[in-house]
Amino acid sequence: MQEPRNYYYLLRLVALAAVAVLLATIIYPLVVLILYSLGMSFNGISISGLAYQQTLTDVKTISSIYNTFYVAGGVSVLAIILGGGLAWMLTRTDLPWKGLIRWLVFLAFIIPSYIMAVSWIELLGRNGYVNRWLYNTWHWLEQPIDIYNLEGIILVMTIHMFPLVFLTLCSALRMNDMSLEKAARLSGAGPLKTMLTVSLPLILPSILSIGLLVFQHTMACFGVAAVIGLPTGNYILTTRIYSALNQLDLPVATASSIVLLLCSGVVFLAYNWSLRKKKYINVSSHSQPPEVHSLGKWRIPVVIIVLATLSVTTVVPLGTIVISSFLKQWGMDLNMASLTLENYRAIFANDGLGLRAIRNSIIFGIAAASVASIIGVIVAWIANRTSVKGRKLMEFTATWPVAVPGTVLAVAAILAWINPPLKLYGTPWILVITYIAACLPFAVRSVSGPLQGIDLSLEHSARIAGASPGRAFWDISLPVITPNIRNGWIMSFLLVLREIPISILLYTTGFETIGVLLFNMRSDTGGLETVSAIAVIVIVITLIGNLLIEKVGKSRME
Amino acid sequence: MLQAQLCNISKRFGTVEAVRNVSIDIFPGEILAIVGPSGCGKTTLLQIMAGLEKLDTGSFSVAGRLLSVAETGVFVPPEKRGIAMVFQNYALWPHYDVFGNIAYPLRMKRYSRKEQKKVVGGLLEVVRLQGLESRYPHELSGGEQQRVALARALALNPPLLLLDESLSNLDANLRKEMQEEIKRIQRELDLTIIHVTHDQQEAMCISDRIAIMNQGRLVQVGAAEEVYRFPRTEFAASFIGSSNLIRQPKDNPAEMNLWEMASQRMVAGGPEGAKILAVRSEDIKLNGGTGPVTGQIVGRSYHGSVIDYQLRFKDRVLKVQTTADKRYDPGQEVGFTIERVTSVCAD
Amino acid sequence: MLQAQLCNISKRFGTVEAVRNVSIDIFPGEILAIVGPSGCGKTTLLQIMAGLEKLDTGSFSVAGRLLSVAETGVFVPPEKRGIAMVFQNYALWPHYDVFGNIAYPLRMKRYSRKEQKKVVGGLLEVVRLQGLESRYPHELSGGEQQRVALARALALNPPLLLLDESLSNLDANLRKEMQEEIKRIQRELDLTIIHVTHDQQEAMCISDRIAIMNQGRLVQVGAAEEVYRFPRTEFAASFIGSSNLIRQPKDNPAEMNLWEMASQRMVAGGPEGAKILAVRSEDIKLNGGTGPVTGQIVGRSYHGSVIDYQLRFKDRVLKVQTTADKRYDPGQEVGFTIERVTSVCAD
Amino acid sequence: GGQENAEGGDSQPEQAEQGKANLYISGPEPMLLELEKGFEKERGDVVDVLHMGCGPLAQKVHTEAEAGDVAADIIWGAEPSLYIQLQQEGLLEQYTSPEAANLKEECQIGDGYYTVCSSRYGVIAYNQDKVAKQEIPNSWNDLQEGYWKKRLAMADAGQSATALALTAGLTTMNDGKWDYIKGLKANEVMLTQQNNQAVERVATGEVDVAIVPHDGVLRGIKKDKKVGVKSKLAIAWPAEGSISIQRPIAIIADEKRSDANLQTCQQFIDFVISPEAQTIMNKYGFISVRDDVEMPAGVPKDIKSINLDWGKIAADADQIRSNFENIMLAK
Ligand SMILES: Nc1ncnc2c1ncn2[C@@H]1O[C@H](COP(=O)(O)OP(=O)(O)OP(=O)(O)O)[C@@H](O)[C@H]1O
Ligand SMILES: Nc1ncnc2c1ncn2[C@@H]1O[C@H](COP(=O)(O)OP(=O)(O)OP(=O)(O)O)[C@@H](O)[C@H]1O
Ligand SMILES: [Mg+2]
Ligand SMILES: [Mg+2]
Repeated sequence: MQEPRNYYYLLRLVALAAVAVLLATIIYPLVVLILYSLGMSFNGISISGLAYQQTLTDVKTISSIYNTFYVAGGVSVLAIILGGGLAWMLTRTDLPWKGLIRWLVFLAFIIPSYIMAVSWIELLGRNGYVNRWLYNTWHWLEQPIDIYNLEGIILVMTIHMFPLVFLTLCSALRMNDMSLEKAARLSGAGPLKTMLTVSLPLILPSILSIGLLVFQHTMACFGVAAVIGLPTGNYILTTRIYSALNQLDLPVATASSIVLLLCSGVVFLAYNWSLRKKKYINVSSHSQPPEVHSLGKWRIPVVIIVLATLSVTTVVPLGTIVISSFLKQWGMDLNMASLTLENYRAIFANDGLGLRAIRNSIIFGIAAASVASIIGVIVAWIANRTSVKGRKLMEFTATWPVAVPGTVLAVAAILAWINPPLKLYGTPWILVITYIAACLPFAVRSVSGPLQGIDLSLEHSARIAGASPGRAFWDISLPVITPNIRNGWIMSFLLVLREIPISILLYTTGFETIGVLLFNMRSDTGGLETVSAIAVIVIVITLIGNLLIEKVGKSRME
Repeated sequence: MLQAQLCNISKRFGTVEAVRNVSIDIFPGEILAIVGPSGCGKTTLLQIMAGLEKLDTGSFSVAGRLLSVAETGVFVPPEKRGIAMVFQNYALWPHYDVFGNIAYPLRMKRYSRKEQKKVVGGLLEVVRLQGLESRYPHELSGGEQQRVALARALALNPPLLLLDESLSNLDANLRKEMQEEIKRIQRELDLTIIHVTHDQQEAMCISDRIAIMNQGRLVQVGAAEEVYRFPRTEFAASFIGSSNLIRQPKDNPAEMNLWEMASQRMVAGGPEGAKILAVRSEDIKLNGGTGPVTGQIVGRSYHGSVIDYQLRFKDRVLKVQTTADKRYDPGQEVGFTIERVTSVCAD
Repeated sequence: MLQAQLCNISKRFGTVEAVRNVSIDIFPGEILAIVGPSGCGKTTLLQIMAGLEKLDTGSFSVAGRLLSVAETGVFVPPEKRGIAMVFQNYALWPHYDVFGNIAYPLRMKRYSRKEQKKVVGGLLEVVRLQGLESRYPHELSGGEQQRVALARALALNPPLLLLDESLSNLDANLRKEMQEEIKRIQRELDLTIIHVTHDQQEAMCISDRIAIMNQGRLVQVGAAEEVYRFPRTEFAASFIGSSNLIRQPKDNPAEMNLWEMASQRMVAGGPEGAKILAVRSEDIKLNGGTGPVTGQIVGRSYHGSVIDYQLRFKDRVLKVQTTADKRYDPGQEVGFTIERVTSVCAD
Repeated sequence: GGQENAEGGDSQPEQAEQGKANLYISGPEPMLLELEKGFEKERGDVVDVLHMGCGPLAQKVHTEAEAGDVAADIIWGAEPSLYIQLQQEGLLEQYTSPEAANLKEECQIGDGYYTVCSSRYGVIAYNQDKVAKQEIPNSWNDLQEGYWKKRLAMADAGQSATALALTAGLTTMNDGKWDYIKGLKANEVMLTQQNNQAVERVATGEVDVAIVPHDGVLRGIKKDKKVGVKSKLAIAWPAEGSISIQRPIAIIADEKRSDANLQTCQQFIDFVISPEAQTIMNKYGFISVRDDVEMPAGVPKDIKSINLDWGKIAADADQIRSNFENIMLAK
């Protein structure tokens, strides 16, 4: 009798290496965090749910959990509607100026959320243009429009997040097998009905996957909530976490973060449940490339609406940033006298600190985004192409960093890596590791959905043709999801470029990053104009990065 | 009144001329079979009719209503045409179960849930898939998928139904049953059906007329018997059935003899002065070793009810089909006669 | 030495028993056709052999090497089996062009670019797709896609080749050519081929043996003629060819008469004491209106070389096939005789 | 602190390496760079400075303490309450600088566990374009008037320790009653995460006045002056007095600390409260702890200061924050 043989040493090795990286960057800090939240400190071992008790018995926490779900849910739904709708229009209709629209959306994506919030306040705030106009022209009561509420957070976060959805769904829709949509048309469904019943449901894994990411990211993101929710006491769970952090109440902060994580875990379960039985195959042997519907007489009105929306969401904030970065003072009238290069000079003046920070961030960004993309693909592969037990749990675990505030992630990293023999704290490595952790959710989420849409028989036929599982994946599925990997990479890169809490808590001398620079400029009351200048630099770097990555993607396809 | 009219339709993909100048009139309530070699443009033609491809030239109308006109740009979108189609690759929606797939067209027409259940139940019976309502396409065999696709197309009782090799993955018995069901439904509801198939038996037995295409062109349209008995071109003769083509001989002795034998058996109605004669393989009779003309058996293949022989006569190999009870062995010399010349090619 | 051995193989999907306890020995260099109704487990069986599905019980070995064993968990992955397969849905890679698709197995074997070109060129010739190298699958017709899938599977000259209805979307002529090519390649390279098909003609003429499956079970394996002439079960008799089954009569007068007529024509070799007789439709002879037993023509369908009649005899309708030159009209009374009883079912 | 030095080149002599001190500092970047340069002018590269805000500084040190190994040798920034907490945890090394005697009286606190090295004043910042001269709030109580409804900002006491201190100051002024804060809430005070954001809000005109530490406002004004535009920002010095928030510096306790290292640390503290360093800080708007150094430009000489009981604030922090949040969250 023949003994069962083990095949694929190399594949196993790669998978093991990925799992090892995952263990180090993701799972170990999470375990530390959980233990810590349970009261297990390094000094003594005692398990208690005290922190949880404190967290959950606080009425403020409960209401903030409600707010969190409201905001994150609202943002996810709206971002999916907005991003999905726009993606559909760009891939399925003969809308003019698609290139321009795509660029505008991409730009909206790289505008830092903090700046985005500030420019929306400038528009809709108490002293905002709209309110002033309404008051001056129509003599409406003072400040008829109020942005400082949960809906305001939803508005700004939606505008900040929908490009993410858009980018992912664009590539997913482009993968869709056209003949399935044609079959719907023939069955009597019009273009819109077809979109709603076939095109979008077919890419449900991608929608839900990226929706989940948006949900978690919104939950954990504090920047916008701090600017728009906090002013009027609209607390979300993250507000409470930061409050606890600020109070140096780490147990409660970590326990609240775990609660936050569990909240998104519920959403993850719902995600898996909704995909449990059906198959959403949109790439198969018979796949036909997308074709566009004619919008007919709607073509011009629609493009005007789209461009108008995008100018509000992108052009205005972007213009504000770029112009402000050359202004002597935020909000000044624009004329030759008010222009200056001082803001940029200030960034580069600090003993070369500015340049160093930019260089470091680019290097860290490239490294972290690349490692995360690779690991992300492997994680998605394990979760969707193998039958390993607990693979779904692993997928979720790999995305936990996005579900907690950056500061908590940094705290977890400190706790995890400060004591010998695992002492990386104080070296740049901890920064890299934590960046990788922060990027992984983006990398995983952007490929995990699309991967589920590829007909397995395509890989099967490659296996028959003599390819190992890894090779089959590499040759067959990977090229299909390359655009998604690219999206994930850019998201990750961008994340590192403007990430603040991790940078500020974990950096060491000589390894300053743009985040450090940004934070110091801000707390230094350098004014929003300096912040804008940094944002412009980030935007320019990202655009260059995107161009490069597109080139790389193209040459890989060749 | 004409049910459907294809008028000078052409379509190219880049440099490939998939359909060239095809015109057919389709009568109401008829089943028209389209046959032709792989890649000759059958699917493209159906897609043009369904409104899934725009045409380059010509026009397509149903019941007098222009649906696609190349010149004026008239184009009625697929969902407004009232045409159903079974795709060659089925195009089942992976995210709907069998019920969902079949009920989809009904949902689009706002049938109530109860009505949907009833109609789908009936269709499942027609395609013999009772009990599989809640399976998803990936949980079905190829033939089952194909039948779901068929049921989906039948759901709306479309006045015009396009079938693209829709029975190709079914076994002979089931195929026959499906043919009968399609024919029954067609008769009951007076549907018009255009049926692309590679199965000539199928084409001949369920269709009222057969259209033969080649390289994007329409070669011949006519009733089954007409097409079989009087192919109008060499291509039609060789494509339908199994034929021995005999060319007007120049100096080839085999051709010369055959031509002579065949000409005596010309059916009336064939044009005179033809240069090529077609002799169906079943129209050559073998008579065990004797006879004025003999050939040598060089090949044999068993087909159940019939046997195909390859018979060498001088330097030609003829295809001969006999009933299964006549058995000759390879190498054997047998006499043969030409019983009938199917037709004379106009070419 | 056996080439391939399937041993008590079973496979279930949830509650569906797709394959039940199938055992077949496949000899080296043979072509085995598998036929059976839609959904009977043919594809599943091929996938088990290819290593794309694990089996629930039993084992599969090739040339003495165990490839899958349910009990011990031995499982050789697909790429290590040296088995090629053409998928029922083709499974072409949409992002590779025709060349890329066909050359992929060669790339896996590290053929040089030049060698790839040469081999692919040859294969394209075999499947008649010269000049389409740089098209993508969605730019091909259904039949062309199918041939690409076939070429890809042939690229490796696999010792064992599995074909899953791989000629179903080709027209009759092309199909015949492909059959001949496959047969030629098989002979030249001494391949073993397992060929799932719904085309009985195809099964009979290219295969050495035919395996009939039903509901996941193997019903009968044997040479074409054996299976046709001596079906071992009622199912086999009715599935292959077109048969009239005559049951041992109880009190039905039609059955009684037929049984009598048929029993006189028993072919030697059929088991005695059978309860069901099978009479092939081509084995009933019609003789224009006279004869001791007459029936009424109630249906006719034209098939080119043959005509199928439905003949009512008392309360039964018999399937009768005649050559195309014998023409009767519906309603006509014709005499008939049973020429031969194909076999007696063991059932 | 046994932190390995990431940048540690092999060329550095072992001795110098051991003597190198790790500083966690919050404050304006240019000021810190200037101070670092000043300190290292004669001594060479003996300190590694990590710049961060007050919040991150507290979080970083606290987290490190939780993990059992504070990597910093010196921390500088935030408020005394943090230091009191750290002192209670036994994390601070006692050191009384010879210079300490020269400090103002109110700054001689901390028992040598920490040394106050500058202070800031909680004041009212306003937007000159939007607040007419006669309306400038000259008293804390002015802000209670309905006139300022929706025109008022401050940092959230839950998010900023400085704001917590300000809150404590504002309540102490009112005999520990929370009516003042309730009054702010009634005026729909706009909360921000950090103090500088409150300044930003005033500068952009989103609100007209804000309760903030003065130094950020001064730096904003200075910057505008530097680029040559009229600043919108201005400070109103409340008549009751400005709330004094001291910024301490301290050495982290470490038994394994080398003498060289300790020496560097002590020297750094000496340096920070030396006239030289104090003058530098002065430029960035910080109030000196020495009498022999002048008030920064823009700060009235005769300023009245309200001093806080840091011990009490440290002890009551939870309560203060909770009260604050309860008031602000009430609908
Ligand atoms: N998108 C395309 N681009 C280029 N050529 C195409 C495209 N689609 C189809 N063709 C070509 O057009 C021709 C007609 O294709 P069509 O699918 O209509 O053939 P068919 O008659 O249905 O063949 P089959 O019987 O094999 O399905 C084929 O030669 C095919 O290669
Ligand atoms: N994943 C699955 N889940 C449930 N049932 C399945 C699944 N896959 C196949 N089946 C069922 O198993 C049976 C055998 O399927 P298989 O594909 O082997 O049939 P087949 O003989 O190839 O049929 P066809 O000729 O129609 O291709 C079918 O009844 C099918 O419905
Ligand atoms: Mg076709
Ligand atoms: Mg099958």
